[in-house]
Amino acid sequence: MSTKIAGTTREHALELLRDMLRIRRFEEKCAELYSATKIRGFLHLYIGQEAIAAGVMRALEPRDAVVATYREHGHALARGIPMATVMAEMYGKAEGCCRGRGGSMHIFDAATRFYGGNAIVAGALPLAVGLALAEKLRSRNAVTACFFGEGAVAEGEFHESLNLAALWKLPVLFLCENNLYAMGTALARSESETHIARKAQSYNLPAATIDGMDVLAVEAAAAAAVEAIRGDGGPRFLEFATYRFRPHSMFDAELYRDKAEVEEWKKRGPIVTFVAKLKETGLLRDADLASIEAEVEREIAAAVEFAENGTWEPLGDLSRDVYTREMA
Amino acid sequence: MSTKIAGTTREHALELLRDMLRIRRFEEKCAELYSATKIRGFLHLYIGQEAIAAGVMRALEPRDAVVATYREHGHALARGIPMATVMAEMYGKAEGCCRGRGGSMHIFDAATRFYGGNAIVAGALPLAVGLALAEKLRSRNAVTACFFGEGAVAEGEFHESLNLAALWKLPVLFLCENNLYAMGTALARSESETHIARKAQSYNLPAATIDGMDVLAVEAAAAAAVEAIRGDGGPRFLEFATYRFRPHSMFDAELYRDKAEVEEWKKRGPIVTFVAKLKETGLLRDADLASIEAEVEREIAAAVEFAENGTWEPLGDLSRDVYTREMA
Amino acid sequence: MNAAARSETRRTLTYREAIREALREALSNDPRVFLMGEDVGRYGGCYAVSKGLLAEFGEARVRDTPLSESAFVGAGIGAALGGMRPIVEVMTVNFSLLCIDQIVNNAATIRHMSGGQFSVPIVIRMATGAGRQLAAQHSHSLENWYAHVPGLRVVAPATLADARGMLGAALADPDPVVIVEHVMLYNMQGELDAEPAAVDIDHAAIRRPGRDVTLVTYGGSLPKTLAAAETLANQEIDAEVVDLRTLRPLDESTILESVQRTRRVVIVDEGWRSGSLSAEIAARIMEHGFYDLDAPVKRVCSAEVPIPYAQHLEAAALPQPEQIVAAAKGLFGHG
Amino acid sequence: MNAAARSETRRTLTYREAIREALREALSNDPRVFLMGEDVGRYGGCYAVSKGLLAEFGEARVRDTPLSESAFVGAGIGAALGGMRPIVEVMTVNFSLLCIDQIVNNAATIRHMSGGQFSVPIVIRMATGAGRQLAAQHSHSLENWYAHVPGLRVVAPATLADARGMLGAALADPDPVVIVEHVMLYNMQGELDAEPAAVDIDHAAIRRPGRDVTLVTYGGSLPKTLAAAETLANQEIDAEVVDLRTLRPLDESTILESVQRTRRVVIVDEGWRSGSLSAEIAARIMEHGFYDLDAPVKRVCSAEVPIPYAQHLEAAALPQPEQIVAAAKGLFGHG
Ligand SMILES: Cc1ncc(C[n+]2csc(CCOP(=O)(O)OP(=O)(O)O)c2C)c(N)n1
Ligand SMILES: Cc1ncc(C[n+]2csc(CCOP(=O)(O)OP(=O)(O)O)c2C)c(N)n1
Ligand SMILES: [Mg+2]
Ligand SMILES: [Mg+2]
Repeated sequence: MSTKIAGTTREHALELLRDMLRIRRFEEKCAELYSATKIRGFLHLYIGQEAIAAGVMRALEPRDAVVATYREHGHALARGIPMATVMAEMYGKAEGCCRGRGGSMHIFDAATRFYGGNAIVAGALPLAVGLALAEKLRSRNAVTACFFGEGAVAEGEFHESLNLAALWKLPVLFLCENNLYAMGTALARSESETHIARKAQSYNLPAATIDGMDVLAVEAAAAAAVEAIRGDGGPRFLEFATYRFRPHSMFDAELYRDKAEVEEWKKRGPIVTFVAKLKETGLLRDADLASIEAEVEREIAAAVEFAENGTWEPLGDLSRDVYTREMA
Repeated sequence: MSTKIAGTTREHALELLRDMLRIRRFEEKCAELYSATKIRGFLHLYIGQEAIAAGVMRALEPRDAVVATYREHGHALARGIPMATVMAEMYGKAEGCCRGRGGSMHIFDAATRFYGGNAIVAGALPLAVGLALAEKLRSRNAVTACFFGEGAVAEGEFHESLNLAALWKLPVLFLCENNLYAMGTALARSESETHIARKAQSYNLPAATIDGMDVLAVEAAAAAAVEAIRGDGGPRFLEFATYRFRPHSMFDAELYRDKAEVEEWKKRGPIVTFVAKLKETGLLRDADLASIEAEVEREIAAAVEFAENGTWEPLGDLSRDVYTREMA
Repeated sequence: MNAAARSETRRTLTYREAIREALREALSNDPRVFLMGEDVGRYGGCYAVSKGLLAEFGEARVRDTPLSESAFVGAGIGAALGGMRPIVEVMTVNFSLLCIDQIVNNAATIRHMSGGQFSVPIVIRMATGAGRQLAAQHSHSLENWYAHVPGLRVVAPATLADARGMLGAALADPDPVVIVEHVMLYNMQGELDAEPAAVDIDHAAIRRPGRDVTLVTYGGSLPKTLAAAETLANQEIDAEVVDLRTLRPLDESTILESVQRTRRVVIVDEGWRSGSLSAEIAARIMEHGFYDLDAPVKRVCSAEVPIPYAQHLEAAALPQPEQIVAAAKGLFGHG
Repeated sequence: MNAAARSETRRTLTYREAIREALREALSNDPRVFLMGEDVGRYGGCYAVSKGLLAEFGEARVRDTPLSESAFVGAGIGAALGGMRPIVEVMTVNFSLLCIDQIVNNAATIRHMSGGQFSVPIVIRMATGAGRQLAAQHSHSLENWYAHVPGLRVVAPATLADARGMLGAALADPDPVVIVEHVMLYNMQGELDAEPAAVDIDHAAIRRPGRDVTLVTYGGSLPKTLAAAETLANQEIDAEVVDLRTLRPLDESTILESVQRTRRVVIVDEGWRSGSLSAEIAARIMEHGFYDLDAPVKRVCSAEVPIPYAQHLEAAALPQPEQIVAAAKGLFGHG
């Protein structure tokens, strides 16, 4: 029985597992809290895709920037934004990371260079290009990691952004989470070319497709891409094959896919397969798992408590932060 | 001495030559009239690119639809819109094909299914997709020919339109006139992948690059593409390598390219090379050329006279045709 | 069918269902009509409006599009030019910013630029408005922008009858019509005749006659305004409620006639105050009803902030009945 | 330098050159500043504003972009988030419809959505307006749309001093600023001090004091309005001309104080009348200056048509001094 999987230490493997479990359990709690109307608005769960955020974030450094979509709880947590302030944000509390202004779809955090949570499909790709342009102009050798779904690929902004990043050789790491559906629209119904990495290559951009259910593969691919970007300053593109286990949002009746398809994918889920692999190789014992689960549970309980105890921002502050300098 | 070039009759060859000369001389006159302030606004000359409009239009039938850009005099004339009403339009006269509302950039003609003259770069590509969708839904087996410059390739609408046409298998013939510059921006400064036909292929769309200076090559490629579209109903893409001999518009100081480059391309001009080839093969005698020139000159003179004699639409009609039904 | 027979067959349905019925009718009656947009088919529409229509009318006529607002709205314009009668659903006015160029520069101009040769008989539907805690990027009320553009007609159904009837009227119009459906209305329930009467899209409607003050509004603010009117009635102020219905062209006469009767006006508009449609209505009253006024027109609009997520902040940002009541009562201080 | 020394070094230049000077100054003084847009470099700018700057500052700081309005404006927003001070030129307001989503949904919202964590110090310049016979797709005056959006500041230089000074003020602002430059002003000539004074972007300016009527305008309509004021002066009507300068937030006080003095107002705005900025100004005067008015506010705006190409039709569609004169004189029928 080996104590490593392809160069991964036990410690590291358990960290990755914990990162994924934190996201999974956090979101399961969110779904509960949504039913309890503690969380409102749109809630898009990341469940099934945790390996991607967990793996990619491990490849980034604090100096790097992150841009994501409305399905970004996983990215926010994996990037290191405190769970308590994320939860408080989803409650709409003043103690939330965005003081309750953004909610589930708009998590921002200056400390970790997390530039949101964007709810316009493909709308953050140009931002990522611009962040990377700033890095280049400031010679900072930092990477901008830009997450988006495969639905964004059809948007004009995808095209314009990839071209600009490739043309100007900007340090953007494009990360397409191909979960096969954009709301109810299957990839084959939205793209004449369904091989997304190949599409990306048409911009003269190095691109590859990775198994997004395998956290180690994700991490390795992201690390290699980040290294390549730091080397030549130019963009890289990774497509992750993945699946969303839950409805698109809390309003989705899932008329567009078979239950069997979902079940099939669940068997390939990033946590269940990783746990199995770790157990098989002896890196994980039942006690480890229990202790991680317990730790995560405590963190979530504390986050919920923090959010519950949070305060409502006074109505008199409604117009705060529309502008930086206060208007006359 | 043969009387044919690759399957072309003398009669047909002279028609193509005449089509190109009509455009060339018409636009030379337009430039003059612009200096004389008879024509105002923006004026974008097609000089150098005549083979494309002339060749493609020969491959279309009356049932087909055409969509073009602000650089569309050549397309309008080659499609068969009477020169007199085009000229009157450029004068802004009530007798113009659009009653003076559109001017140089917005030539429309219902009789020939010419859907404009569009001045937003890439803005007409979605229209072409929609026209083709209508043909498909109405089972009309008509082609929509969509002309645009290579500058449009960077726009999001290019991407969205090609994908939609390919995904839905719509009878659009995309015609990219690659004259190497978008205003002052050289292709290599706007595209990470400068091979436009290859870009088009990334949408799973049959695409090829054609010498846009060779009217016979253009015609043949267009005819083949039209036939293919009529066969399977799906889109085709042709990129034409060409060059604009004149400034972008009448306001362009041409700081971005060498005079020598322009002169080099002029030697490869579609008219001068075609005349040489026809003379070489004996299809064209000096007298033929003189008679075509004379005929064209007469037509232009008549068009100018028509425009000069045209009337100004009464100011009372200003609000006409904002809506189809008159507002209360 | 006469009125009596009609009322016998009245049934209860939602605003959402009323629009669905209208879509079904349009698809049934005119082979040129088709529906296209993101998730209108398999998903059933982001607000479930078109649920079931794909099964009923098939893929050719209920078309799921890729996420490409500019292309599919532009394709709708092209299809309209090509002889079809497309109904294009842009999920929400928020995303319509990605295709506003097509609407403004193509749909609205082609008839004019072509000197009257081509019309563009497209209908573009979009959800609008806030109230569901969807935060700053998903809560816009930008229908006033469309209402600014010559060549467009813009309508805002605020009742079940209009939800049911305006689509047909829009399809009958030879020019582009934008229909804005407020997200807070979809679940509104009410009664309709089995075979509802046609509606026009030229006139505003007086939803509640009154003598003392005119409350002008439209769309999602109508229920709030009617609620305010009831509160005012309890306080001896008899409010007349004008529902604009058509935001472009504005039915100025109905507004001005009401002003002549009541001499006092509050405009209720969920748009951000500065540059909202309420400004245009105030300006029209200024121009043509100035001497009829006993007091300056007041406006109740959204606060000038990106709409925040938190429930209490969102509610504070949007017009509420209490503010309408207060504004109306404030008009009786002067006069 | 004192005023005397300044005036000694006055020189003649155009509005275009004034902006170029401002760009040069900004690029010289702050390494975080860069200019990007379509054809700003080799071509020299579609209205020749940035001519020469590429040679002076190099490719890294004067960046020609592909035709991708959404991407490069969005990239400007991202670069601003990343610590730069981008000046993004969108050739004209017409094309800005292709990136209005980025401006409205990102630039204007990020500070608020992030709870104040991030500001977006971007400056977006665009040409606006009609008058060059560029027809329906190239003649928009849609700055009122930007002026509707909380989170944005919108300024419209109408004089050489503002063309020279507003860019610096905009760059000093920590939030997104849209600068609209009217196409008919670029060739306007005038004098400026060698080292022009800083200008603010908070206040409207009275360009011509007068007692009888207030003419409120901005941007490209200022010269027409000043011309009308001269004509009125010959007819014994002393007009005060208010140049708004900043379209958002509006400097209400300057307008209202002028109204208090003159008691009569004409608003001149090249936007289509319905829903133009003129409507908001009329509404503000209604709300806060009603009792100061001797007559209803009048508006001189563009006709509600897509701007036609033909010269006489275009001229008829746009506000002209004669209409301003007639409107002002009409105010003295009542009162
Ligand atoms: C421009 C735009 N159009 C439509 C929507 C509505 N919408 C929200 S998420 C979504 C699907 C996006 O799918 P994908 O990019 O694959 O991401 P996923 O939800 O699968 O993570 C749609 C259509 C939107 N937010 N923005
Ligand atoms: C969306 C948009 N952006 C910018 C412009 C200004 N503009 C007009 S033509 C042009 C260049 C277009 O180049 P290309 O597509 O290659 O066509 P060509 O002029 O070479 O025929 C530009 C930038 C425009 N009309 N529309
Ligand atoms: Mg997806
Ligand atoms: Mg070109």
